[in-house]
Amino acid sequence: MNPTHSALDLLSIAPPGWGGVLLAGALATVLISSGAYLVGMLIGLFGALGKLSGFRPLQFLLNAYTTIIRAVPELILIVALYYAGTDGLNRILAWAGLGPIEINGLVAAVAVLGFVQGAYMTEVLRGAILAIPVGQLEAAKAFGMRPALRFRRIVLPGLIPNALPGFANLWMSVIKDSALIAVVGYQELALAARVAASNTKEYMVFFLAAAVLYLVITIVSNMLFAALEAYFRRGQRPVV
Amino acid sequence: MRTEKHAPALVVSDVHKSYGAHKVLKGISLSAEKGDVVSIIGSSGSGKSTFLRCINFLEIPDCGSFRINGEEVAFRSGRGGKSQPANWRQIERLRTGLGMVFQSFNLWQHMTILENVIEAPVHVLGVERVVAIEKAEALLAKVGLYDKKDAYPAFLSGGQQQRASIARALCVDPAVMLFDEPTSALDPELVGEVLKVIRGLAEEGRTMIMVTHEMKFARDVSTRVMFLHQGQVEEEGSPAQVFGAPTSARCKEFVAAGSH
Amino acid sequence: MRTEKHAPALVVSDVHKSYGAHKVLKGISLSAEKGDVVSIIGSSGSGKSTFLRCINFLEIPDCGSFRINGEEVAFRSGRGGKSQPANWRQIERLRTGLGMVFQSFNLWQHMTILENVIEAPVHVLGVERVVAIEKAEALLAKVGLYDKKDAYPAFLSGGQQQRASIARALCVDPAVMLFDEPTSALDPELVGEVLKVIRGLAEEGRTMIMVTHEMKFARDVSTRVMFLHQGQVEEEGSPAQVFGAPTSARCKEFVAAGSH
Amino acid sequence: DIRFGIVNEAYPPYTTKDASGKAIGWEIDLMDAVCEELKEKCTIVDVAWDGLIPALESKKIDVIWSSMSITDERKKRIDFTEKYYSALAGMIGPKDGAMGVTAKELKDKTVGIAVSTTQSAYFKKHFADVASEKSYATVDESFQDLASGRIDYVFADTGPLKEFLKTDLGEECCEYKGNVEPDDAILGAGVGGGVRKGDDALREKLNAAIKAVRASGKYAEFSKKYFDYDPY
Amino acid sequence: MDFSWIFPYRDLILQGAFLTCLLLVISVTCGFGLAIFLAIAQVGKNPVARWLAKGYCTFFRGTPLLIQLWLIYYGLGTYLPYIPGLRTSFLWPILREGLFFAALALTLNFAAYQGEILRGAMLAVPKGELEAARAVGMSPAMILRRIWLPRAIRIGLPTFAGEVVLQLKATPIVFSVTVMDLYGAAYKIRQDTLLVYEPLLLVTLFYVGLTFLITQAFQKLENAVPTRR
Ligand SMILES: Nc1ncnc2c1ncn2[C@@H]1O[C@H](COP(=O)(O)OP(=O)(O)OP(=O)(O)O)[C@@H](O)[C@H]1O
Ligand SMILES: Nc1ncnc2c1ncn2[C@@H]1O[C@H](COP(=O)(O)OP(=O)(O)OP(=O)(O)O)[C@@H](O)[C@H]1O
Ligand SMILES: [Mg+2]
Ligand SMILES: [Mg+2]
Repeated sequence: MNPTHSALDLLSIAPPGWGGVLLAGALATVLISSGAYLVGMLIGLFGALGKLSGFRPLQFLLNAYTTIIRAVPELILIVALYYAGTDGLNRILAWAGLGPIEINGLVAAVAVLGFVQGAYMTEVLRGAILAIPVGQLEAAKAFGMRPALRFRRIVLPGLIPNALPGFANLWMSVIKDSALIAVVGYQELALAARVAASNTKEYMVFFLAAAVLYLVITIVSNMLFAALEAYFRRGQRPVV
Repeated sequence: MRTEKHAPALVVSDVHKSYGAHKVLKGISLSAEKGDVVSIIGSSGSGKSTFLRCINFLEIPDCGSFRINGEEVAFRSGRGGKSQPANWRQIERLRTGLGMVFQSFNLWQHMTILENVIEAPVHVLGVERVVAIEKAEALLAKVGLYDKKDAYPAFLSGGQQQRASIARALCVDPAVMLFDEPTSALDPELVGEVLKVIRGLAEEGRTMIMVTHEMKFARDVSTRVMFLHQGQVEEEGSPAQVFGAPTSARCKEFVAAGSH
Repeated sequence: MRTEKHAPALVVSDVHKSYGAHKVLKGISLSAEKGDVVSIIGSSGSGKSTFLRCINFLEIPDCGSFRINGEEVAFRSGRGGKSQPANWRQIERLRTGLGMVFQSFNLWQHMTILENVIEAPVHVLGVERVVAIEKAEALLAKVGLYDKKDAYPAFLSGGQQQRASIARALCVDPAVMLFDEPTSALDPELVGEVLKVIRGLAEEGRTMIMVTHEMKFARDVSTRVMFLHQGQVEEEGSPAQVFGAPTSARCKEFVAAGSH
Repeated sequence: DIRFGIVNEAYPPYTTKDASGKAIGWEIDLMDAVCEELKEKCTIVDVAWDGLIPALESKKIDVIWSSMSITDERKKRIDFTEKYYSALAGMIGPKDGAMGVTAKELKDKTVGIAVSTTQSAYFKKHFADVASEKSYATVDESFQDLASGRIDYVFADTGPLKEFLKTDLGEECCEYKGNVEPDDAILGAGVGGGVRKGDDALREKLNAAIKAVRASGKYAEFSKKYFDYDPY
Repeated sequence: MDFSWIFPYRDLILQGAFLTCLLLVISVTCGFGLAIFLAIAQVGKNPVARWLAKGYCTFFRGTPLLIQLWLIYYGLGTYLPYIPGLRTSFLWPILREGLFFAALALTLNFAAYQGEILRGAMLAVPKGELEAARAVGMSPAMILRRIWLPRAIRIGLPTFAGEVVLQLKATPIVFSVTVMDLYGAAYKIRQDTLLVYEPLLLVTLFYVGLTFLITQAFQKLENAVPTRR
């Protein structure tokens, strides 16, 4: 190999530079993460409401969900759900006289990561709802607001400022968890960086480059989260 | 919607409520007709707020029967032998006919004053936004808060918050109003203003149940006064009767303290 | 620590404060001697709470001079031309001599009532825990809350919370007490009790500054009354003078409303 | 149509990807030759190591073609074809370090080895009493530790070792220390393709094709591009 | 299901479980301590401290733990030997091992996440309660210690539990710097035996058990102060 090649050559967009591979990986990371995040948010909302509903069987079920899902390593869930899950599904389909279906690895990854995110979101949202002063909810009840309306008009805007820091954290973690879907053969940013690094043995260059890409993704999303938080805290007096 | 004047707007009987082992309400009954103003007085901790909160089911009473605006509340027995409203939809519907002013105001912190006031009309009753705003602004002007309508609650003085919460309750035009110490943070002039507003509402045929510590206010505005003591009704009757010639010893003491 | 009776405990002069463009205080002065009970009255939004909060620097006044318990507060000019306390240590020290009862109680929600009351003595003044508990229990008994001492604030009635916050302020033995509507949530009997407590404190030589809407209370308990209107002192003098023969038209109106 | 499962982590020179995303390497060349022999269409399926066995069992792939050493332990789970290359075990070390690869010279040294490789088994048998082993998830990680001086040797297959020495980093820090004494009991088993248990038809077909490729000289031909020795 | 491997590999498994617990305890306790400073700096008035804390949290939350670990282990770790005297000091055996760097990276990372959550919780404490503390003459430090932090921690508790569990699941990353934690042990077993699910099942059971303990502990803490609902 040419000993004078610089980091810039290595990172150029067009082959033989690896920049294009890294960028494509970054895009895949963002797509998978957003999908999983949205799925998780939906699950989390219903999970938190269910946990606070006071309906015992539901609470028990949700407690089992949050405890187990949060405890089992994501990698195991993905392997189990993608391989064993589709295998089982196809067996059921065959038994019912239907042909097998091919589940897209990407869809499976998004579903599994979302399912996992949902467990964390449930807890973050539950904490955020509990932090809303109880009087705010009572006032809403007293005006005859139905639970759905109460939720939309009072609970949601009230919980968002409390939940945003936790949400931001989960976004960061889903971005990084998305690296796990390499198991189903999908190449995102982390794997792209690893492949480039072990091809060239320029480990530091590619790991730093990946770090920078990740950082760009998070800084942009951080700015978004900060703007949201400022907006939702508008009714509060500043501390100190 | 309103029928003849003497239809009972609210009939509540034998309400019991305890928190754990602590019995707060031990069988309280109340019936109020349209246009009645019932004042509930009593010492701190006697259960006044709890009773008021039971009327619109913010606290679920252990037992009792409720007839609100001519409609009986259905119960079913829930866990642990305690009774529960059978149908929360019904409760929600009934609540829109029950305006409430909280002791601690409970304004929604993420909305401006104006938004607080129009919230229920627009989203619960489905009033058009412009109409609601017009009405809300009129009400805010009435309680002297027009210039604060775009401020957030956290930036208001105590009395301003209380007035905002009164305006919020009035804006849904409820048949029955529940006031929990609506004048506690107000100066005498504003107390006078609120008194005027309440009288006006009574004349319109609205029913008012009001917890208050201002004996003068209770005497001036109410058609009936109820004295609560340790979760029971110790004395009940017209203001003249309760304040002028109370029969219970405890009530005598209390009323005496109020007018010294 | 206490010297002769007539040393000024608190001299505040020419306090200005605005929120953005809104001028809330426009030059208010107040001086109180040991044993004085100064009542501040005025309509809602006139700046009473703001003034009280400026005295212990929960709000930083735009300008003004402060002499608290014989010690001058040092200022330096901060950002944007507004003045700032030069030494926050000094402010903290002075605050231990200024007890405060808030309009909205502000009890610490993560502590029981007893813990709320002993918090400052134990952790700020360094009183021994058993001693503080003994004193706190006596105070709680005095305000009728002994049996609630192990409850958390969220489970108390409004009046109970207010009494707890009074006990909390009293437990640090401050030379000057700042009360923001200390009886707003209390029934007449308890108002009488609190009045007795305040009188007792005044006789001990403590100074009290009290915002109140209860004219009777102000007249009975205070040595001096100050009427605030739109951020200015409209009228000041003995209770007899302010309530009996007010000179300002605005004050006349206000006082008349209070005694109708 | 045969689907070859190939691990998506790079393991040059056997399998890797170039910057345009195309799979390249010695094993790919071998696969092409085998498929040509069989006149079958072959597709490459990217899988992570963790997904290999599940993918094989859920029939998402038909063969594992990813430098998997043949061991008795593994034979309990899947069937292997005949070996298609043997892991020639060698060591590299820092340029100024101790020289040899005998037990005497390894005394008190730390040797980096990827987990569950033939070299790991060899080490246990021959060097475990004198030197200490440090386990790595992949051989790549041990290269970095060698370069930063945390370990004294990396013990691995000769192919990847030489590949590493060709890079800037390898050239600067390290050199080839030699191959270990042969031990056919361990090193002889070699690397083969993995197929589902009982899939004898495919296994036989692949065996025949591998043999044919080797006999026809094609094997030697494409091996020359990667190695200065015969990997078989 | 085949569990015959458990006995032959028992030492590896036990040692791995111990390392997993050790790393979790070290990183959570040290990380939480650091997080308190980060949160305070972020809600405080000192702009330098605020920006430093913000930058720290952004970097450590914004990049994958794996990359941080590598940067610390290979970057920092490579330069340590050049510090005079360090190589011969008693610290060297510790500093040479991956365990030290793994614990360091996990701690720094956990602190960043926790610092962010604690910041949100601190902002959720009602202002009036802080004013009450100021009014009794508490110094800012005491307000923090007695009122602000305890109240914020209580508000944040449900989220904290989740973070600790996340941290537990982040520990497998240490295998990439040669620390044989439980996951690393399972990885080796899987490579050796080609069993896919069984070793993972063991890890899962261990993690689920630990998670159960963690959530129970946090539930106890949450219930210590009743809330009105
Ligand atoms: N943080 C704030 N930001 C902006 N405006 C404020 C803030 N706090 C108070 N105000 C305004 O300052 C004015 C005076 O408020 P203050 O609380 O001192 O009134 P008050 O005399 O205590 O009234 P009340 O008797 O109703 O308690 C009010 O108009 C209020 O809206
Ligand atoms: N959620 C609760 N849990 C337990 N006890 C409660 C709860 N709410 C109120 N209590 C207790 O019930 C009693 C009655 O409370 P309530 O609020 O009805 O009093 P009140 O008559 O309104 O008093 P005040 O005039 O002080 O507002 C009090 O002793 C109070 O401590
Ligand atoms: Mg009450
Ligand atoms: Mg006020």
